[in-house]
Amino acid sequence: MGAVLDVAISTLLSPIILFFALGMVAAILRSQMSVPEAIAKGLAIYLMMAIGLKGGVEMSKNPLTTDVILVLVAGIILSFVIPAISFVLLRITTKLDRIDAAATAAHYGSISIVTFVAATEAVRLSGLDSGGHLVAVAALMETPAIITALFLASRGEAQRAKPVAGSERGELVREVFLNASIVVLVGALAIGWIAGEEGTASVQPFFVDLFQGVLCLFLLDMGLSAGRGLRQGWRQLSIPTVGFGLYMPLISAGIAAAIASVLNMPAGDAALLITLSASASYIAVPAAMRLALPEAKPSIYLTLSLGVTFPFNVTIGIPIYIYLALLVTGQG
Amino acid sequence: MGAVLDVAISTLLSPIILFFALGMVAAILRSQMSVPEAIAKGLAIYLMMAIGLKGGVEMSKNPLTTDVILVLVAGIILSFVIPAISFVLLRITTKLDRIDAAATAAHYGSISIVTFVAATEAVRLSGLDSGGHLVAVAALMETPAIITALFLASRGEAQRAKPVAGSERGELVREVFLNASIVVLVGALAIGWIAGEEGTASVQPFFVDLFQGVLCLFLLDMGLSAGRGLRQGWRQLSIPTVGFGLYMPLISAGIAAAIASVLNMPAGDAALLITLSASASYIAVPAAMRLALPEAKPSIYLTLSLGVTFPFNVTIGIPIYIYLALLVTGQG
Amino acid sequence: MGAVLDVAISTLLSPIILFFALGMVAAILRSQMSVPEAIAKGLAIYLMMAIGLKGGVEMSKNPLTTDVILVLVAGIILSFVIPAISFVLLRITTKLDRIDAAATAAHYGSISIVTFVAATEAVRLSGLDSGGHLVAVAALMETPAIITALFLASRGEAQRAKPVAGSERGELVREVFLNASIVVLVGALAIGWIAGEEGTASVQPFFVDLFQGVLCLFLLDMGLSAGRGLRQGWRQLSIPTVGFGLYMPLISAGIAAAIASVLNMPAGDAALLITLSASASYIAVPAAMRLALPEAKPSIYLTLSLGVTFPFNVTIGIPIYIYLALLVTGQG
Amino acid sequence: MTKYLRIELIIERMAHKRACRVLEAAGMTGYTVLPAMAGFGGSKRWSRDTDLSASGDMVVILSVGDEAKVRAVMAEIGDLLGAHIGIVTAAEVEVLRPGRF
Amino acid sequence: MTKYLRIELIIERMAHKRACRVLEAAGMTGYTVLPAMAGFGGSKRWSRDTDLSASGDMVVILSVGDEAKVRAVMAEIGDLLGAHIGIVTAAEVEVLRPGRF
Amino acid sequence: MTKYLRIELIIERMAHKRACRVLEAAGMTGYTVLPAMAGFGGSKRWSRDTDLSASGDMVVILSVGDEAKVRAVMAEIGDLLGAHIGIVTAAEVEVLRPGRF
Ligand SMILES: Nc1ncnc2c1ncn2[C@@H]1O[C@H](COP(=O)(O)O)[C@@H](O)[C@H]1O
Ligand SMILES: Nc1ncnc2c1ncn2[C@@H]1O[C@H](COP(=O)(O)O)[C@@H](O)[C@H]1O
Ligand SMILES: Nc1ncnc2c1ncn2[C@@H]1O[C@H](COP(=O)(O)O)[C@@H](O)[C@H]1O
Ligand code: NA
Ligand code: NA
Ligand code: NA
Repeated sequence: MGAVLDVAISTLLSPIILFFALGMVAAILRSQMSVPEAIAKGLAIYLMMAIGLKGGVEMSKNPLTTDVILVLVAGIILSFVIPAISFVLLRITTKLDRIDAAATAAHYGSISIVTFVAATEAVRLSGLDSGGHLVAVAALMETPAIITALFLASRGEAQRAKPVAGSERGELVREVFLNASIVVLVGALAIGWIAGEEGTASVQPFFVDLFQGVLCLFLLDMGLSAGRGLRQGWRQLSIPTVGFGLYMPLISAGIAAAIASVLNMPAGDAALLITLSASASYIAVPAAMRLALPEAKPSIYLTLSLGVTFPFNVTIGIPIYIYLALLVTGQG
Repeated sequence: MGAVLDVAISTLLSPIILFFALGMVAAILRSQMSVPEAIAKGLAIYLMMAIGLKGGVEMSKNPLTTDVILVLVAGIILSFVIPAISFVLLRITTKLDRIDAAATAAHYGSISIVTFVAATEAVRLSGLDSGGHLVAVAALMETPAIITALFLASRGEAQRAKPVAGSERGELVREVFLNASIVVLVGALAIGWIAGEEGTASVQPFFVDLFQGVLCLFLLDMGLSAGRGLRQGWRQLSIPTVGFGLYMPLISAGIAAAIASVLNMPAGDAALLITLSASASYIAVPAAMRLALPEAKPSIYLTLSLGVTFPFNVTIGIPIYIYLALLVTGQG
Repeated sequence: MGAVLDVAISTLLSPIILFFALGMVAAILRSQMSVPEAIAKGLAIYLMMAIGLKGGVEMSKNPLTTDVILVLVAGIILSFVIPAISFVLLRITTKLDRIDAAATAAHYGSISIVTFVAATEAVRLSGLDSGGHLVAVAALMETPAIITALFLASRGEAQRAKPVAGSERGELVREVFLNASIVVLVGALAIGWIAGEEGTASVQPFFVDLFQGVLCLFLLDMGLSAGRGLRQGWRQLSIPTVGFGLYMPLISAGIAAAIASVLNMPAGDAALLITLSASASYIAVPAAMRLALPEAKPSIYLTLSLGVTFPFNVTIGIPIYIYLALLVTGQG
Repeated sequence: MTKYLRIELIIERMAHKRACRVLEAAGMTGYTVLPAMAGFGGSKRWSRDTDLSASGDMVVILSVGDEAKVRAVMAEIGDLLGAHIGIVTAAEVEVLRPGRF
Repeated sequence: MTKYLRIELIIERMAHKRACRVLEAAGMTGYTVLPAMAGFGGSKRWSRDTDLSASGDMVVILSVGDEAKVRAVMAEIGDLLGAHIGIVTAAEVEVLRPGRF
Repeated sequence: MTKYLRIELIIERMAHKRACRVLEAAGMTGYTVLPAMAGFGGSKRWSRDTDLSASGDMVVILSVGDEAKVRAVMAEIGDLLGAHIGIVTAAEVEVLRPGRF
């Protein structure tokens, strides 16, 4: 427990989190500063290449075991199931309609790759190890949630008379399964796996040594986005909705912890699976929702995921999830 | 003196200055090459994070002394006073009207962070040390000049009938006190201070090792900007105005040198305070002037600051300021 | 020969080529992912600064010999001559009209800097050395091809009644001789030469250590561009035209190999000269053609150069060119 | 004499390809898409910098064509605007080289 | 029948929020801001690449509304253009779904 | 009373400076250039992301002026469009502060 508190404090005082806080404060004080959109996108691509490569190199060191495959399957199931639970809770505790509730639920079933990265650091700081295949789990957990949400949105309602005008067969599927983060994560994972430690040695200075620093810059921008979203969108959020953004991660974390315990996962891997489950998407899913459920309100789902759940997770959440992982794996 | 000449030559032949020269030459030859705006802004944010962090880490090593606080106060006073002197000189020696003179004066009271960075390098090359708190001085000197200039612009004139249509209370204050460079500089300084040397070790490869190289790229772009500004704007500048862009830095340097001598500052710190005083803003102040004094002509103040004073400072100015610092601190 | 196969395989499995393949696959599967334009341009500038500097530093180590000057002259001649051969072949084997054939020929006489960089790596992997002056050759080979093409396009045809409306004297010359890649390559080469190994030591972490990693990111984007170009443009290309995109590099390579043999060049240098000759432009020349021959169709020349010849060169071509170089220099 | 109209759609970036397909289906010979950087509607402001997912961005689509085709687009595009946020305006314009539309 | 006008402001980026406030105050239901990349006026050219401070950038603001509101904007916006650089034009347009303005 | 026209050129980025020179030569007092991000014409789509050389990019040039000058531009610009890809439209607009054109 003491060690977990230490991790919590050193997490909170790490430059990464401090830059995130700086961004939030600047946004709330209505500073006009901004990171150009193109830079933010470029940094996001870099971060995904870097974690994909790292995961792939790790995986190339060990053969693919049943244990690993079970974790991949568990991730997919979690991403399918969490939105259903989220949807029920939202419909019971908030006044969101079916469409808004389904769209919001999709975000909580999917994942936040930056939260994952922050957790990877915290896990390392706690002296735990984690396997490269968790990156693959992250990629696999991105999309099943969207399928569940679309099913929930259409259930009970007379089937849509016809598709949105101008939509094209396969457009949503491409957006969802071939979005930038999946392409880059899975691609870089495969490349890391193929090229191995030796083959990637020449790109280590770029992808490994700079990683922490780039993350600072990226989180400064995330802080600005989260702060601005919150400042403009908080009026749209009722108290029960905000509450959902805070307790839902913990519920997802609990479920993932149970699975991790059943699968007998090592503590580090368990902590990451729990964090992935607890995290909510704010890049890939909002974009998919604009195509699939354009009637749902971004001011609700995006504000909640980026303005409430993301800050909660990177500050308070991650230490809790590590503690939980130590607990259920009997290493706490 | 010989050592100063050495510094002058090695400054002039450093890749940083050579890339600046390359940019100027390309612009004057009317090359179409350009660094995308988003990249230039991204690099600027990186540079400010890096110097903020470095300053903060330096400051975390020593307790905050009265000496340090006196330097901070001196910086603020310099930024308030220099525009007044600039204004008087501009009104006497040039034909600029009250508004243009006040807007131009604001630029010379404020600072150029790239000039500061270049001076930091030159100071290091000369074998001198400088304290991290000079970064804080830089941040503090950004804005007082604007206040003086607004006062000068309105003095004597019947008070403005009403504010510019559509302006909003606090808009200028936010633009001025929460602009990107202040937020990032002060924020990164605080983060470096809190996290200390150990806490920032993992981000050193990004923020320390790359710094010089990134600066080359940034100065290539600065050279292009300065060269294009000059090519398009030089017709707007009379000879007395150009003269002001060359002698005003020396006057400011003289005043700062006197203060440094009174405060008994170490030579390295003195050189940086002198450089800050001598440098003129070309990012933060022009933006503030478009809001506060939209009638003033950017083709005058921007061309002068970016096209005349900036190149003068980074080439000839800095060695002079270091020499001056050695002289007044009795270490020359 | 076995060693060449090894190089071929390790080239094909290097992260650089794998990321290029990832980009192509993503584009062909119609993923929506993209690298922001500003980032791609920023990376291109970085890469050119880095190779320019490296070449300049190399050149600063040795005096300028007649051998070096002969290679520079050979490069210029190759760039003048190859478009003429290309033009004749295109007119005989394809149905392209005079204008389209001339515009396409210009691309094959000019060079691709990314192909050059990939070849530099492969040459190094093969245990060969190459001189810094090849960077100068690359810069010199960019433009003569354009002059030949303009001559071919106008030949036989009644002279243009008048220039395109709104065109300005010198506009094309500036676009062609002062485009970004020439300014940055030549400029950085000169800076590397002036500053030397010692002077550029402080920028090595940025320009040397990161080079390979940045190249991965850039080639991911190149793969996306090539794949999209191909997917959209392949219908415009007849089979003889595609054939030209595959055999023309080999013809150019043969000619360059002969010259390398006559000049008695070292194998590494020969491999790079051959690669430069075999490569086709897809950045500088298309832009110049839009100004000089606006009637020519980009869907032909750009698809051919970026979608056919570039992928061919970076995968299969380079090992062939190295083998050829070993052969003609008698070191194979 | 044929009348030419310039139709302008202000529409969500995520939906712009759908709108483009409607334009193409109606036989417009071309269109051009411009990125917007900020906007206001109802009671919300948006700006490119606010939203990392860029899912709230808008674009402007310009298309010039003869009256019949533009009317066809206006009839068709309403459906899309049932689902997506958007504004459509049209106005008569003179065109150079009418033959090309 | 209500007439709808499309008003277009070409204005400095630094002043665009002021212009937006004027639009909102006049009751326009929305507007969209597009970034410009270059321009010419008087005797000066500007381009995004020229000016590191971006303080000379222009933007284009489009807003569609009923005649009364657009007239109100045109009456109000003159004040802002006293201080800031800008061009304002308006023209009648047909709109889809007039109810929303 | 003087009539004012708003002329809009959708033209290749590589050729836009040529178009701008034609505008200046015809005496237009100003213009503004907006970057486009994608488009369609004939049978090809283009998008900024597709083309590394950016040689296929389009821009939109807006210029407002009195009828005589705009007519002069329309007469001149045809030549340029013989060589380069482009669309030109013009329409009457009301302007604020007509004195400045
Ligand atoms: N009247 C209008 N004129 C121009 N753009 C508008 C207008 N109304 C809405 N928009 C644009 O459409 C977006 C969404 O508007 P709304 O559907 O009202 O939320 C806004 O952010 C603007 O970019
Ligand atoms: N007649 C015009 N049509 C379109 N844009 C204009 C016009 N006049 C000026 N502008 C724009 O407004 C900016 C400033 O113009 P000026 O106020 O004439 O210096 C120019 O750089 C253009 O972007
Ligand atoms: N009717 C049109 N309306 C608007 N933009 C067009 C139109 N036709 C062509 N364009 C633009 O001009 C580019 C080239 O068209 P084209 O000359 O038909 O190949 C297209 O990609 C569009 O950006
Ligand atoms: Na989740
Ligand atoms: Na100053
Ligand atoms: Na070639």
